[in-house]
Amino acid sequence: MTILKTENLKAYYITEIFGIKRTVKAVDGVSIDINNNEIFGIAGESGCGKSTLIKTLLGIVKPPLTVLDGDVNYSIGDKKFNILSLSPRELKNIRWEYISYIPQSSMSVLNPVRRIRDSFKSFINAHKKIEKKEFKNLVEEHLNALGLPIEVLNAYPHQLSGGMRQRVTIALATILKPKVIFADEPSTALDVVVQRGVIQLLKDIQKEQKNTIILVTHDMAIHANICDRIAIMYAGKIIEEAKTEEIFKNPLHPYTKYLIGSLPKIGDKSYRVSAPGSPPPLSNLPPGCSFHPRCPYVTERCRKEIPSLVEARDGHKVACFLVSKEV
Amino acid sequence: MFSAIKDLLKYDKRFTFGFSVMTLMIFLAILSFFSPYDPKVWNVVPRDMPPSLKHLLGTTSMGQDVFWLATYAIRNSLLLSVIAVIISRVIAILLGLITGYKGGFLDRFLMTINDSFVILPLLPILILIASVIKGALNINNLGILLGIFGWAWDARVLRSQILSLREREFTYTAKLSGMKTLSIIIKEYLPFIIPLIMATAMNNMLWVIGMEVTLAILGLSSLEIPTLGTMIHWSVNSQSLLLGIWWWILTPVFICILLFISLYMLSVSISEFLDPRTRLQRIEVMKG
Amino acid sequence: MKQFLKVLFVSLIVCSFILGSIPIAFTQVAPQIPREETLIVDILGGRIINPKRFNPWVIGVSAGTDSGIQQLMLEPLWMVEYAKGRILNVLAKEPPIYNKDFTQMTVKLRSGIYWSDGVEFTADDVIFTVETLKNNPGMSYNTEFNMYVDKMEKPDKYTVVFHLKQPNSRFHSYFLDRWGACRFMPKHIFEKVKDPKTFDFYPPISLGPYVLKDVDPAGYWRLWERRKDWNRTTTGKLFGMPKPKYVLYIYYGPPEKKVMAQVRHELDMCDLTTETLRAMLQQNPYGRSYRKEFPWVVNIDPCITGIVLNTLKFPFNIRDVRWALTLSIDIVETIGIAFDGAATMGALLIPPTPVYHRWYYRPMESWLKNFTLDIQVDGKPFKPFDPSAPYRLAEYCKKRGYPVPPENKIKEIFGYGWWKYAPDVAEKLLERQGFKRGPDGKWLLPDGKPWKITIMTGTNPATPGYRNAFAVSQQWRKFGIDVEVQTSDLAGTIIQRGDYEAGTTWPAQEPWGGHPDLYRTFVAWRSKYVKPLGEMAIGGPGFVSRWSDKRLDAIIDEMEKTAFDDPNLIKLGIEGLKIATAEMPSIPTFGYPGVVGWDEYYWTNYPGGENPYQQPYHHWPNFKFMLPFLKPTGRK
Amino acid sequence: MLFFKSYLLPRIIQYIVVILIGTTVVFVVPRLMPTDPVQKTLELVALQGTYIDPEAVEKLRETLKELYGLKGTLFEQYIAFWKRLFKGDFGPSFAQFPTPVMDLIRISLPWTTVLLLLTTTLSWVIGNILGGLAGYFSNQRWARVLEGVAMVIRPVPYYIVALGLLIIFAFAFPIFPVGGGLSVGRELHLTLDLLLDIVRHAFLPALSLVLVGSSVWFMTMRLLVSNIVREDYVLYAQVGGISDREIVFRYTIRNALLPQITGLALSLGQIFSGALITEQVFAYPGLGTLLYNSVSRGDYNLLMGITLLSIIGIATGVLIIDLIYPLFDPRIRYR
Amino acid sequence: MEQNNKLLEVRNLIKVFVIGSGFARSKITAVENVSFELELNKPEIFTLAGESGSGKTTLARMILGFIPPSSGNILYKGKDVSKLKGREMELWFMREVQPVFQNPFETFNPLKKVDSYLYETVVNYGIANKKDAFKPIDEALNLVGLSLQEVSGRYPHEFSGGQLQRISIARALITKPALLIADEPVSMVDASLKMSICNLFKELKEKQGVSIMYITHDLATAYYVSDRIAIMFRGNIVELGSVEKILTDPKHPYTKILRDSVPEPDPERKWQGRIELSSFEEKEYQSRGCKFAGRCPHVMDICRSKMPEDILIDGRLVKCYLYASNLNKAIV
Repeated sequence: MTILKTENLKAYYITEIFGIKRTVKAVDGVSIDINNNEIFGIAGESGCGKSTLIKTLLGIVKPPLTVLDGDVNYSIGDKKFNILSLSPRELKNIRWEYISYIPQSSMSVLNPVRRIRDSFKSFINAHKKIEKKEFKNLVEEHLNALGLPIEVLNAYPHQLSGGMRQRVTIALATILKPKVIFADEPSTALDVVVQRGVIQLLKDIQKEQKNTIILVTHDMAIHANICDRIAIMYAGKIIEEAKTEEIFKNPLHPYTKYLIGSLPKIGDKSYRVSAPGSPPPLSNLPPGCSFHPRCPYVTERCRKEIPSLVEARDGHKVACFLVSKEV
Repeated sequence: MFSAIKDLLKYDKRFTFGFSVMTLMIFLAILSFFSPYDPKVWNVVPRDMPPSLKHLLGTTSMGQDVFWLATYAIRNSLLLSVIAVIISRVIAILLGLITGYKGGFLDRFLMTINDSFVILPLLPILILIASVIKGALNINNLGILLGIFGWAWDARVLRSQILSLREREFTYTAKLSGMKTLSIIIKEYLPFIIPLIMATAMNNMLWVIGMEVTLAILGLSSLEIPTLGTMIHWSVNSQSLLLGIWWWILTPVFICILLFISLYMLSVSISEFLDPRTRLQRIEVMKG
Repeated sequence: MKQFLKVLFVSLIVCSFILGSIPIAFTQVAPQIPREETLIVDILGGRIINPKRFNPWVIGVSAGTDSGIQQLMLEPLWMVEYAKGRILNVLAKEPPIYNKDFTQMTVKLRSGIYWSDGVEFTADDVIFTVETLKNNPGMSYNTEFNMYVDKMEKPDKYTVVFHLKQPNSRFHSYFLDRWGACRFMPKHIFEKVKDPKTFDFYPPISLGPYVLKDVDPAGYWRLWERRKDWNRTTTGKLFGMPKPKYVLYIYYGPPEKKVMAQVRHELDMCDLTTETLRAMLQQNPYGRSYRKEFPWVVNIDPCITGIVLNTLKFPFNIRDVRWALTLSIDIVETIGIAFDGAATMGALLIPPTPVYHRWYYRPMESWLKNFTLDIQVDGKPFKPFDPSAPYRLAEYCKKRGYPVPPENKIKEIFGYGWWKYAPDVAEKLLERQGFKRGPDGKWLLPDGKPWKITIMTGTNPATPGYRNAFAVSQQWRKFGIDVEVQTSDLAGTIIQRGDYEAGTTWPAQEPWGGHPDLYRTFVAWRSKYVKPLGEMAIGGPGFVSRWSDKRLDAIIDEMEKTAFDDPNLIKLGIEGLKIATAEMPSIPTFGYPGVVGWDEYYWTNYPGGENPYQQPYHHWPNFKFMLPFLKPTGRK
Repeated sequence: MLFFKSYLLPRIIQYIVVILIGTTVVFVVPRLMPTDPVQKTLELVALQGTYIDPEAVEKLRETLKELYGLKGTLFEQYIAFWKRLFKGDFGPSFAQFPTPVMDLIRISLPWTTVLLLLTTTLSWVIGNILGGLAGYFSNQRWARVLEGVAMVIRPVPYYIVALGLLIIFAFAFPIFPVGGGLSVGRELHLTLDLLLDIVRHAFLPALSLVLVGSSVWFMTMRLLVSNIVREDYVLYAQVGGISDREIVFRYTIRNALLPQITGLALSLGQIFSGALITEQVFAYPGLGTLLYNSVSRGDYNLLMGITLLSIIGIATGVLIIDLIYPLFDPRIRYR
Repeated sequence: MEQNNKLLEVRNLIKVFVIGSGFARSKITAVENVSFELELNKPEIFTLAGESGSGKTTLARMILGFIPPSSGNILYKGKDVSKLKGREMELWFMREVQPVFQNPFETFNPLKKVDSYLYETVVNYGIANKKDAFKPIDEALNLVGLSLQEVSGRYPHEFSGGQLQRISIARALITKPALLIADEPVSMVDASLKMSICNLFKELKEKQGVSIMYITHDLATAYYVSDRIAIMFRGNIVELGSVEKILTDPKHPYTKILRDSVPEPDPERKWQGRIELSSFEEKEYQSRGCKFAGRCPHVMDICRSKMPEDILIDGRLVKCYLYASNLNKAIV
């Protein structure tokens, strides 16, 4: 069952600084369907527009970010809405209770001069009127469920280790048991052991609450470990989307092939190559397929036309002329 | 530099305002060189005349033309503040950079001196010195005096900024590129602290102008030299408020306000312009 | 958020309303002190730093003496009255009686004078006071009494005889009140005090007609109440009952505050500046000044203003230079710039008040007119005196639109004349001394260096010295001298050290004000008191010009041998003045134009120009003699 | 122990050194000036018109030097100064000889401290709250109006602000008294009436101080907040639907307050040098006039007394803030 | 002379930091008694692996001479690094040992053009004068697969992380160093470019003979590039030896956990089991015994009170009491 659906979503940053106009095509025609009760991974490198995509999906659209086209339709239970058309008040009610967000930089999203408890209080009180005792129960129960010590409530953010902070942020984002959770690089910049703990936590939450997690990270190994489905984003577009096993076993897009083929493995010292060159800046995309300057299989058509995302196999979509030609 | 000003003028209203007011002030200051009246001579025009075509801003009870007096006042006050600002900036920047970068005993020693300056009750000391050497308190000397006393806090601010810059990795890169301390400070750090220097300089300038006014109101600066402060002093002393000679008192007060607002606007807008964050954006944009 | 702001603003407004709307329009005095029976006067010296100290017998401690101590609380033996030109016997029944060689002075005291605590004032108090001062270094007159007083005796309760160590024909002047004198302490209080220097004398008892009622612990006012036994004080005996029941000495702050207070009828008598006076008269229909019409200023103040020259410093040691500087001043323009014409010019180094006009200016008028400088103009010796100057000043005032006093009053109000505005003669005098003008028309010293004069002056723009400095600097600048005015709080010290060229402190030591004796003025120029440059001058005006003249020394010696009441004193004075005028050690300009503002809402019959029955100031010690003449208006 | 040895001790030593240097500067500077209290006293006597016999002047000068303790070299005087200070004695005032400096300070201190403590804190609070609001809601019209008002008030010379208030509220509309700290003749019994009287007298001085003071704090706070609103935790709180009210007070103002606290400590320390112009304009009792008089009168002891108070005040303020800063900023501890 | 065949010797290195201010201050031992060495004339890639806060960056900075050690020695080619005096010696040392930092965007001043550092390096080390500087620069850039043309006149943010990191390496290579200290050089680099940097390191070692100290928490790349590895935990090296041995058969309990936590890019080999995380780092630092004792599944009493010694087992050093008895047995 689809819980979130977008069609040709376009969100650009349109800025004008000292008279020079600039358009950054951060999200450029993205269509996704995300199902209920799944972990959906979005993979991509820095600057591919994945953070902007999340912002748009969350309805955090403030100038200079502008949505030019497309809707973001949710159907959570019997609640159906386009998040881009909600008023600030409605947005406020939707967030945390229905849709929540785990940000990337846990250090900077918690107010450094307030105790964790106060942050919980603020976030809960903003959505629910509850008694002091109820609050205590709610938070302690939640922390227990997530395997976090209660003492963290009395700590200041800086007193926690990076991993603990990230877990607290996750707890904060999930305290009201939202149906849809966006997690933006939740484990980047964490040590491997901690990373494992954090990912484990996300998995647990999903298992228990049966909700949808949209996980954004550039780390394919994480995706492999947790996601049900993965979308690969490149230069503002989804270029490939499939079940996790499928994508790892059978990547179709040349970029995906590079991405997966270059992953080192312990116990395997064989030579690995990265894709040549660098991703293009979103403000200045090459014509045609954005990947064509780096693509070893580039054709004339790739330089001129933009391939669209089509289903190549059962549930495996890809945007590449190499593949779509076969279809 | 020139193109930066052009861009700021075109796209930043605050800058446009600040810049045009400042230009006007400087123009007026220059105009003073062409004044038909000697500001030290009294009784050159009829007394207490309200503004008219002949006397744009009226005349004083001493028989001076307010407009032309104001041009001198602007010139001297600006000159004074520039002198004081330059002196105090030199001290503050040197001290802030050295202590911040070098650290150790030198830092502790200089900061103790610095703190001693911070805690000195400035007004009594200025009053003391001013009342004694007032005869010699021409614009230059007053500027130097205020410059000598106006750096302590800003040196502290700069130091803390340098302290945080010192921790950034590019410091090591610069060091390992074989750069010497001085060139690291100048080439690497200065671009970051220039906005701060600008902001503190503007603030300092305002402080200097304000301090001069205070000293003048107390009758402690050289009252024969027309400055904003002495203009206020004379007008207050001649009861221009009670006698309804509003043009005399309002002129310097209004100039003070204008100067402040324009300096503030300039400071905000220039800091923003030079701020690394926005600066990067801009560089990006310029390149397309 | 807007709501929060609204609440904030509303509460602010409500707060100020509550505070502002407390009934009764605000007055400065509390209800139990009826305003209509209170005379409110300004404290000249500003805030009283040490409000609960009433011991004025320590040297140099002035703060507070002018907030009632000298005006209401203490009385002297004798008092100078300069409005009428006489000396009043106050606690003394009659003038001092000296023996022939001035080694003994007898004082007869009035009887029936009581301290406010009911103890009678007698010769014991006088002897006790002098003894105490003599025995305690640091108390006023300690040095003087040690120098002169050998012993005292008390032939009876009301007589004191001073035996002096050395002859002194003016010993009594220590007891002659002219803003300051040796006043007396109550023996029955002070004899119990261990250290009279540290004793605060609070609450004080008084010998004058008022006694302290209350004092501001912060030092902004002192409230005095009329003594019930006012008729047992000299003031009461001489002039009757002082009219105000209360006198409040209060300091409101800067001049504009005083004006506001006066307009609100919360200040009856006040020292103002010309500008504040203008503002006050404009806003207050009940306001008045010393003269009701132009020039409003007090013309009986016993001080002369002018320029002091450092006569030990080149080129001011040259008489021709001093005269050149004098002749390059246009006195009419100077007074015009300084006081817009409202001042009395004085050509001599004594104040141009009516009494000195009578004693000196009028007798010397013909000498002045015929006085010549040893320089020829058109083949004739040059006569520098300009008797037409006051008329020119009157012209100036007329042009400024002021009502000019009638012809017969011009001399009284604008003075007897001044020195000619003769830059051409000044030029000749300078050239004679080797001065030249440079290509730009500016004067060069004989050695070819530019001539630059710095005029030192104080910092209070309300003072004539300050205004004189700026006015004269303009005159000399016009003449082609590079002049700069330096204002400094330390002008006094700098001038005393001789570290100056010209200055605008008082040009000569003031005479008594109410007595023709000029000893006080001349003694400052006695050659043995002249200190070399760099060393502190003795102190006081006159000394700082460091000028002396053998001929004047002789006159001073003569004066010392002449009794205070000898009519010959005037003759000696005239002789001395002739020497001082010919040498011109300092340049006199005009008499001190005192500016007083009076509010006639509650009180009238102030001693104004139309009826100068008394000196007009509330800060002078004579103030107590004014109070019996004030009339309440009956307004509430 | 570690804390004591490695932090508190050096900090306290620095505190003492700083006070020592400051005091020495204030001790030396006036003595380098070409004036001295003896000369001032003589001038005063002479200028008042009291007649001093020329023969007596030299002796008098010596007597005064002796009495004022100004004999000996600068260094001897300096030593004597510290000796006296350790006994808690500032010596006698010269201008008010022989009243002890302490007595004079005691008269003015309460007025100054109460008024300035109140206005400094009040303007800090008002300025910071309004500045915080205006910084957070920088696009709203009222925020711009507030900013405009603050921007206009701030540069106006304080004297003019004070005088303007007086002219309006004490002269044109005589609601408040023109000056003083109390009505004349008011008896000092602790009643509501007396309290009201004091408040009414203090209202205009306080208003002027608060107006100017809060506009200064306003400007800095606005700037600080406008930077903080860009921080991630503020954006995250906004995304989390936390009310503006809570964000303003618990997130932006709370965090921007940290540098302001240091500023407050400094200004509270400065209380002890009084508010000279306020006192002058409003004839309000305080240390400022005392200080000013001591400067112009060359009253070294009084000058030392007040400035020492001020130096210690500021230094202590800074010290205390340094020590308790971790209470406001929990990060400090572990940084 | 023994020192002669050592490129770098680190002996009993300790670094203690005093942190905090006001009423709250404490000491933290960031590096605790660390020793290891690199051979001269035998280029290798030596990995220092561990979580953040394990002291690896502090160690790197001490070796680079940025911060002085509290005690212990660092000998580079037999010379004590902390005792190098004079600009001459400093320049010599900096020429020999160059770093590559973690965040390429922080490596360069964002307000300066990137190539300025390249020119500074060339000129300051006297490699060429300003006019001819482009040649060595271009050579160095060629080594990392770039050219001066691509780089000159551009600001840091105009490059991708991978490009910048390569420029950073190129800058370090200009002086032809013998030792490159690379602190997390790929952690901020995009996945698609990571391997190109790793390959570059391998190339540098093999073709240029540069020894590289590779500091990372990413065991997968460590395995890919390095020859030897040292696992650090809370200031201690808990295991040191060849990378194949340690990562395929870890001995220390911590290494085991670390190894297990590395996610495999293979959906069929997901993580098994659960792990425990530390909540408050501070406590682990303060512990007197083995810092891992609090989380170790095999913890013994002695672990909490006394730090274990290095034990040589199976061709590697392990700091763990689990193997102490083994050693004893072997001796006995």
